[in-house]
Amino acid sequence: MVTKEDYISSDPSSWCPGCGNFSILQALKQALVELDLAPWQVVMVSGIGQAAKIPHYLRVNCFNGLHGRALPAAFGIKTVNHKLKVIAAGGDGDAYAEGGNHFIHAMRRNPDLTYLVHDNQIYGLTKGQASPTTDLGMKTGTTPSGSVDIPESPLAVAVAMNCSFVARGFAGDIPHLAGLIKQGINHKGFALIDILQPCVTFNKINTYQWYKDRVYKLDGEPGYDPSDRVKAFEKALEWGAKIPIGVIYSKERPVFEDSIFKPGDASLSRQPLNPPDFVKLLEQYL
Amino acid sequence: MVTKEDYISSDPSSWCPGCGNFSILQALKQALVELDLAPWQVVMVSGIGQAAKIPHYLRVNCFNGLHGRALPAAFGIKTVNHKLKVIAAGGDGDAYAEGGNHFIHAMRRNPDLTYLVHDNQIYGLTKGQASPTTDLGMKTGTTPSGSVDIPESPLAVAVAMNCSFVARGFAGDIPHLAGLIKQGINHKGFALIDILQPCVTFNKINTYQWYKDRVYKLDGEPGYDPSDRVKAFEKALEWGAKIPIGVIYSKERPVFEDSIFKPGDASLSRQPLNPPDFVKLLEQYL
Amino acid sequence: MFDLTIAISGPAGAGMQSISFTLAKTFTRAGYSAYIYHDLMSRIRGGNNTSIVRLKTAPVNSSKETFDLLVVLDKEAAERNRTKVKQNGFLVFDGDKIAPTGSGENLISVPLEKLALEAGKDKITINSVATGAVLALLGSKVQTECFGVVKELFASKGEEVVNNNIAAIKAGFNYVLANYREKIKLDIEPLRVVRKRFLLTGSEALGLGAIAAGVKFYAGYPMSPSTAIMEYIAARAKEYNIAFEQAEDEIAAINMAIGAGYGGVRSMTATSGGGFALMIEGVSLAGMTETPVVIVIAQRPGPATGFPTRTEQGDLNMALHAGHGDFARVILAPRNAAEAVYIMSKAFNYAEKYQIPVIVLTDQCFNDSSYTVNLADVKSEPPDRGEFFNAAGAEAYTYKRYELLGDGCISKRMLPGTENQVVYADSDEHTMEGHISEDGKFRERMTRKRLDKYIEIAKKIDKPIYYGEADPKVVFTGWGSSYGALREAADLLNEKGIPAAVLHFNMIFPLPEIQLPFDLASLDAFVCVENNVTGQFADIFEKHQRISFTKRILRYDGRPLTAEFILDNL
Amino acid sequence: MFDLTIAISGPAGAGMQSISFTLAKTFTRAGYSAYIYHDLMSRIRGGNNTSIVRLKTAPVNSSKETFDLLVVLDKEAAERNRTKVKQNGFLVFDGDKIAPTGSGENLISVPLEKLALEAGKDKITINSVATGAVLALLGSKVQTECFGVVKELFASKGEEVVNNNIAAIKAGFNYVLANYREKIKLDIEPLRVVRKRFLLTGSEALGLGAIAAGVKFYAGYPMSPSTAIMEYIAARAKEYNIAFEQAEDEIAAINMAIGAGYGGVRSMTATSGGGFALMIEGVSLAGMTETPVVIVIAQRPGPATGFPTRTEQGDLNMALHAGHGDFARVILAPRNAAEAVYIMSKAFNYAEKYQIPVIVLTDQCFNDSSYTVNLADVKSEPPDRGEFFNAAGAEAYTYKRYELLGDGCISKRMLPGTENQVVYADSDEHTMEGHISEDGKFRERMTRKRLDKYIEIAKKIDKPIYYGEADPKVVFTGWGSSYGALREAADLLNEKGIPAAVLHFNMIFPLPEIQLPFDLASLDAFVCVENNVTGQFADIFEKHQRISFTKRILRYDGRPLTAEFILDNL
Ligand SMILES: Cc1ncc(C[n+]2csc(CCOP(=O)(O)OP(=O)(O)O)c2C)c(N)n1
Ligand SMILES: Cc1ncc(C[n+]2csc(CCOP(=O)(O)OP(=O)(O)O)c2C)c(N)n1
Ligand code: SF4
Ligand code: SF4
Ligand SMILES: [Mg+2]
Ligand SMILES: [Mg+2]
Repeated sequence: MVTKEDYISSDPSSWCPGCGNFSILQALKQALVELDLAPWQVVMVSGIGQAAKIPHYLRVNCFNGLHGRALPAAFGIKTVNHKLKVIAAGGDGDAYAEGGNHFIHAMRRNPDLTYLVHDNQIYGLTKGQASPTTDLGMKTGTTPSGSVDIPESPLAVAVAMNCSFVARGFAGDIPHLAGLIKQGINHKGFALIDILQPCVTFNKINTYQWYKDRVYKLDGEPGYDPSDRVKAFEKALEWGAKIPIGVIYSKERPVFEDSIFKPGDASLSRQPLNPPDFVKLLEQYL
Repeated sequence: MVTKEDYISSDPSSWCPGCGNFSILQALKQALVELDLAPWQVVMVSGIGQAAKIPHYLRVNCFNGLHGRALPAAFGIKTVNHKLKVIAAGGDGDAYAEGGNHFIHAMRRNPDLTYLVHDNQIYGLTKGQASPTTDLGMKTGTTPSGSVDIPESPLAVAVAMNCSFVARGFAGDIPHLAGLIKQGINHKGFALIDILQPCVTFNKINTYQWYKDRVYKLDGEPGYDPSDRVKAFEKALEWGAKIPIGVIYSKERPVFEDSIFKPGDASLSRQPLNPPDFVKLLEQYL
Repeated sequence: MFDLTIAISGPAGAGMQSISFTLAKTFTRAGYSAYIYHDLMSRIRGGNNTSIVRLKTAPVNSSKETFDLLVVLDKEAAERNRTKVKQNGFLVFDGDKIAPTGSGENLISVPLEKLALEAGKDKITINSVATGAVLALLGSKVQTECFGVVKELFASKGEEVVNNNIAAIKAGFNYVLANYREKIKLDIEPLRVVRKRFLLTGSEALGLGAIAAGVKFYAGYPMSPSTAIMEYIAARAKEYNIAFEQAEDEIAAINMAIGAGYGGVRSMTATSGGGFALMIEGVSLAGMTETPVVIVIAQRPGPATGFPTRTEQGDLNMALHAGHGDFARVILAPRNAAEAVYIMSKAFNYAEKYQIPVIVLTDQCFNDSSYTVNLADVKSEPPDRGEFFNAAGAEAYTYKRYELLGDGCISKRMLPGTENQVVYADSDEHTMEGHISEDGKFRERMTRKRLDKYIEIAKKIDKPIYYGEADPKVVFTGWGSSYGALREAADLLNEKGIPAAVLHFNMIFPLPEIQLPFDLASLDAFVCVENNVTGQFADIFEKHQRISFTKRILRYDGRPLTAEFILDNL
Repeated sequence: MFDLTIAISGPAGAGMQSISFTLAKTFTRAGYSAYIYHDLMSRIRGGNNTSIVRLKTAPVNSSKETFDLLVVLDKEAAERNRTKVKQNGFLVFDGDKIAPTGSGENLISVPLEKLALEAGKDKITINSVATGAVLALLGSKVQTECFGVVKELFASKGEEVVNNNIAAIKAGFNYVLANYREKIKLDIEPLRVVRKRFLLTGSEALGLGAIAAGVKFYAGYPMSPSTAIMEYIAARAKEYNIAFEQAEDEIAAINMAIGAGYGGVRSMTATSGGGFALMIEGVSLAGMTETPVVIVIAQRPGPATGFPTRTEQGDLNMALHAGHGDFARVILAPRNAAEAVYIMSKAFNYAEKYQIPVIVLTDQCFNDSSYTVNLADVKSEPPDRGEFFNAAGAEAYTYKRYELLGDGCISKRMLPGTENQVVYADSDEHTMEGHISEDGKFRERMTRKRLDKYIEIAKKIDKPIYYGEADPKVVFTGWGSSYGALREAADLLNEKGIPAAVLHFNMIFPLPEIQLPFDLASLDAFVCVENNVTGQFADIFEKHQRISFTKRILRYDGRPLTAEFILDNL
């Protein structure tokens, strides 16, 4: 049995005290332990940002790449190691600004990845600039008169891209978040979990309290059917007095790896190299 | 009065005979003439691809930039010349693959631009590879066993991004398309017009006939309300036996330029340089 | 011994490529060497493209400025190219359609369309009529080979199409015999072929080389002139168990490839200069994380979009300095298709052994051109994947990705998913474990670790080819695809009695330590010849070798280097 | 004459920046020169950061390795830095919290927190207590200036906060006087200040210079250490009528800026090496379309993410070779904040006059550092926007964007929206009108047109600074932000009786043609000093000047060059 101790990392965290990232880390560890996954069976891939430091703070395989580029790296890693659990993570800037194009196209491919977006609606590591999810009117270092670009609803975009699993979590509710992460990992396909994550240093608007006052769980919503794409879209747009958390949309479809591998195939990384002789390949040009 | 002759370019076209781009060019010229815009009042900005050659084939101001980067360039041009009509154009690869991130974020800013996407569901200039809108299963140079990545619905994404004007045109119906382009240009804000454009050389599936058999005009649809975002989303997803053309979604909101200029302000490009003296700027550091 | 240049010119889509391919393949099978260069416009239909076929008894790897025989498929083709026909060359055209004027060449009017309709039963067989006419004018006895080629070419289209095309070839052939017999001066017999011989393009050779080297992951974004590599691999991905994906952009492509490299397979991408520009941050990621990856840059003339379908060697400086910070990389540039197979095997070995990004620098004139390849000339280096951590004997969770093992040592790799071990790769400056570090002393060591790989690489490195006279007066230096042109230029000088030689590189960086194989002081001209405007390699070589060229011959009109161009500019 | 180094060290967020700023500003107002270097970790809270303030009678532009006075705000700060305190220096700490051990320095225990709570009524005034303690230990009579600084600093927080902080300063000051009077050896009086003097960071100076040069469009993406430039401009965009936008990524930023340049305004972006890597295709677009744009690269140590908050001069090679193909660019590197204003005015002039991308190369040690600036040292070049097409007299629709006007001439610009004229800009190779071209001869001319701008630029170009002895034995060469350190190193050598000088560049490319202002043959050491691992500038200068340095002193641990480091490594 895997325990939380197995996931202890030697690297001390560099987050601010009180940061929502700690709760996400805790929820993630809890999910991995409950799924009985050993550290070596998991790969975490991240970009750059405060959120993107997370793989260092638990013991897992880690590829901490470039700002905005977690998903393509994760895709490459997963494709050649389709038996490993691959989890990508990063901030809202990482995911939706610098990484916006990869976000869109990863959903088209539907690789079996879980993507945790620590959405603090701000650029933390660079000390407080607007992100694609920053609320209208918010003043930041780069929006001194208030942000004028309307915020992106990553969930609505995900539903529009027919992302096979779309959920929202809240760092203020660890058990619920751990449950979502488990569902995301178990989901066969690309699972987006956008996580409301208070940044105690740079976002003085969307605080723990602000979120607490608004979030409600979809799980309890009678008759909500997360496989209805149009309904899911409507739900994804809800952002104001009430903000839903839970699974917004879920619909399995073939994953990218299915187009390459048959059940039982070894990972590409585990197959012996033995390439074909060039003489054989040249035959067609005789 | 501006006439079609005013828009004749000295540059001969290099498109294939029968290409849908010719019809788009014609519709565009018709729209500009009907709007009584002189060539010098219009700037066309494009990326790279067959579609992106279009600015050369009519007489207008032109910035033919990099593959995928029409929108940022257009944003820069429009912002400093907010009195000019700025039209961006390009192919589906240009717009939704290489340019995918700019597409998303341009909609957040809502600059007063018109974006014509010549959507032939294929990469034309590079001789036939899958694009983000290529239908599932289509065989191309890079999908020899058929495309497995689900196609993007640019219209659904645009509605998800709350793009202020979202329409679909068809190169096979020039008057209708010209009308849409006029509406797009007149619309104050970012107007996406995704145009079904047969590529007679590389797309042997989505042909003129294929589209003709499927398209129907939304304009005639009783009770269709293009300001209802959820309904628009549902409509945007329609792709099969029936494909809607016309205005899918339209809702005005402040444009980016409004955050900078007051009515009557001269364009930044027309304002005299006279910068502040550095001594004045230094004062605060005394 | 013969050396013929045949050009076929017409609007894009009119079949110049198919005629040139048929001719080159026919003569390759008949025992000769062929080389086709395609002079292309960036469009799909119309305009003017020209395919230039060289046929030679000896190996040939470069194009020519003037033609022994020119086939024109429309008026524009005639107007643009007729002055390139040699004094006693032929101009083949459809006299029913166009009437080229002027003198100086032998006008060969062939009713291409009429014969196509009559004999080939379809206008589209014009190409075959033209092929037949060319074969006849060359006085060649290689029709059997030609029919074989056509049979294979059209096999998928059914027997009727095959027969129609053969009939069309015969019609073209016979028409020339009937009307222009007196003009036929040549008499080309098939040679006895001993070794296996192939005709393939540079792109095909790169793709083939990659598969033969064991590539298991390819992600890329289409861009001329690299796209054919991608399509070669896509077409064979299922058969050879390769994961292939078209990325949304070049940034995704390189990061996917690096991910797969970390994941444990041989992985690559290919692009051209503009796409590579977008990969540069990724190159530095590979440098920092020490992840193997192979990147082919098929160069075309820049800046920006430039000349998308033309050729240049203008991206060397960018490749060499791609990425912020200093770290080791290897740059290789194959001289021709045969060598490309070897170069790809080296590329993957360098990438994995030294855990670095490796760049293979080619160009349009290499990628799109077809080469006759002798099996005897094809080599490859056996795979060397570098050292791996031995997890079997190790304590749980003790692996250190960036362990400092002493000067010149490369840290051992380990695949993610190794039982009871984890691997941290980090784009930040890092500790031996791979965690983010802020330590200055440690950074110095890690920086040297990443850079000093050059020292190890330089210890065992391919030397340049030296070809020609031992006591030359003129030495041409160059790199990559220019080899054929430089050799030919040296041959021509030698024929004229001017002792000449070629010093030619395929290992571009790091450069090998060499002693010049000639006496610099006794040269009349020490010339660097490049397909770019500044002489990018010349700068690098001059610095490395601490010498100066006396002259640079630089071509930058988007057209390939040829012996004629070189000698005209000497 | 005095030269003091005061370091304040503690966890991120604990106020080192505010203490150092208050001290530097106080002494600037009192007539001295200050320089602050921030040694930062890439985190928002915790860890260990150190702000190093230098105070000098003469101008100072560089940091030091050892401290006259160290204030530590936690235990880690003491442990990491106590060995850097000079033999007879002071270590200020809160004796109620920590007990630093060891000898060699004068331990000054001040109950920072207690005094803050008592006098400042808030723990947060610890910073002011520490400031007061430092002022006392320096024997300084500059409290009036200090109180003025504190008043302004806290003005927005209300009178109470101001008063609390002043009380806290007094408390710290008095505590030291009461307990350590005998240790105070210094006696610093305010000087009579003649000229206006300012304290500002490199980033602020760049932003200020850009606005003073008339920038009208800024698009950028945050990246340390460039972000402060962006925020400077954002904060003033409304007032100075500048269009400002945070882009979704660096590719958007550069293409927006180029669009605005084509649109007719002075336009810029700023980033660091990794972000610039993503802009490289855009740089070649500016080169090809001949669109003016200014790009600031605030360098940090690479490759990849590297050391985000530390310093290096490692991106010169990338900047110089950014972009596929060859085309002209200008690279400038300001030596200090005062010069940054001039450099920005030059940058926009070069960009517009020659219609090229201009790169301003700075680094973290320049951008984040504060400099005392004398008004007398600030200059700027008046705007030169290059030549514009005169549409008034012209026939309708006859403008040619890329008209070839003869050797060395730049085509005239025209704004889009000019009545009855249109302007075509094209990233493909193009005709004079700006339409896509396939012509080889034309390409040659356009290529030369884009490249030969170098010739024009080189005709009128800033020379390097030569500082020091006329007959030196040692010459230090360097570029950009290293000027202060190099000067100081030369001064120290001269003091020791070794004649030394500095040859220092801010015009990095193209390099000026110079005659060395010293006799190379009589030097003992001709040293290139750089903040990178290979000596990137050294390579470029050696090639340009056809000489060799005898030595390279290279620092690549992420820390800035200092006189001590240079002399230790000589
Ligand atoms: C190419 C590139 N551009 C910019 C940066 C600078 N940068 C680092 S993190 C970051 C954004 C941080 O915001 P987010 O992704 O939301 O993460 P957070 O810190 O809020 O968790 C930026 C812009 C970078 N490292 N690389
Ligand atoms: C950075 C970069 N990558 C790739 C290319 C090559 N390229 C040119 S056009 C094109 C795609 C063409 O497809 P689309 O945008 O749909 O336009 P179409 O030709 O179909 O009209 C590509 C990949 C390029 N020019 N630049
Ligand atoms: S800056 Fe914000 S997101 Fe980053 S660690 Fe601190 S609280 Fe968390
Ligand atoms: S390739 Fe297709 S899109 Fe391009 S011009 Fe030809 S028909 Fe049109
Ligand atoms: Mg964030
Ligand atoms: Mg297309």
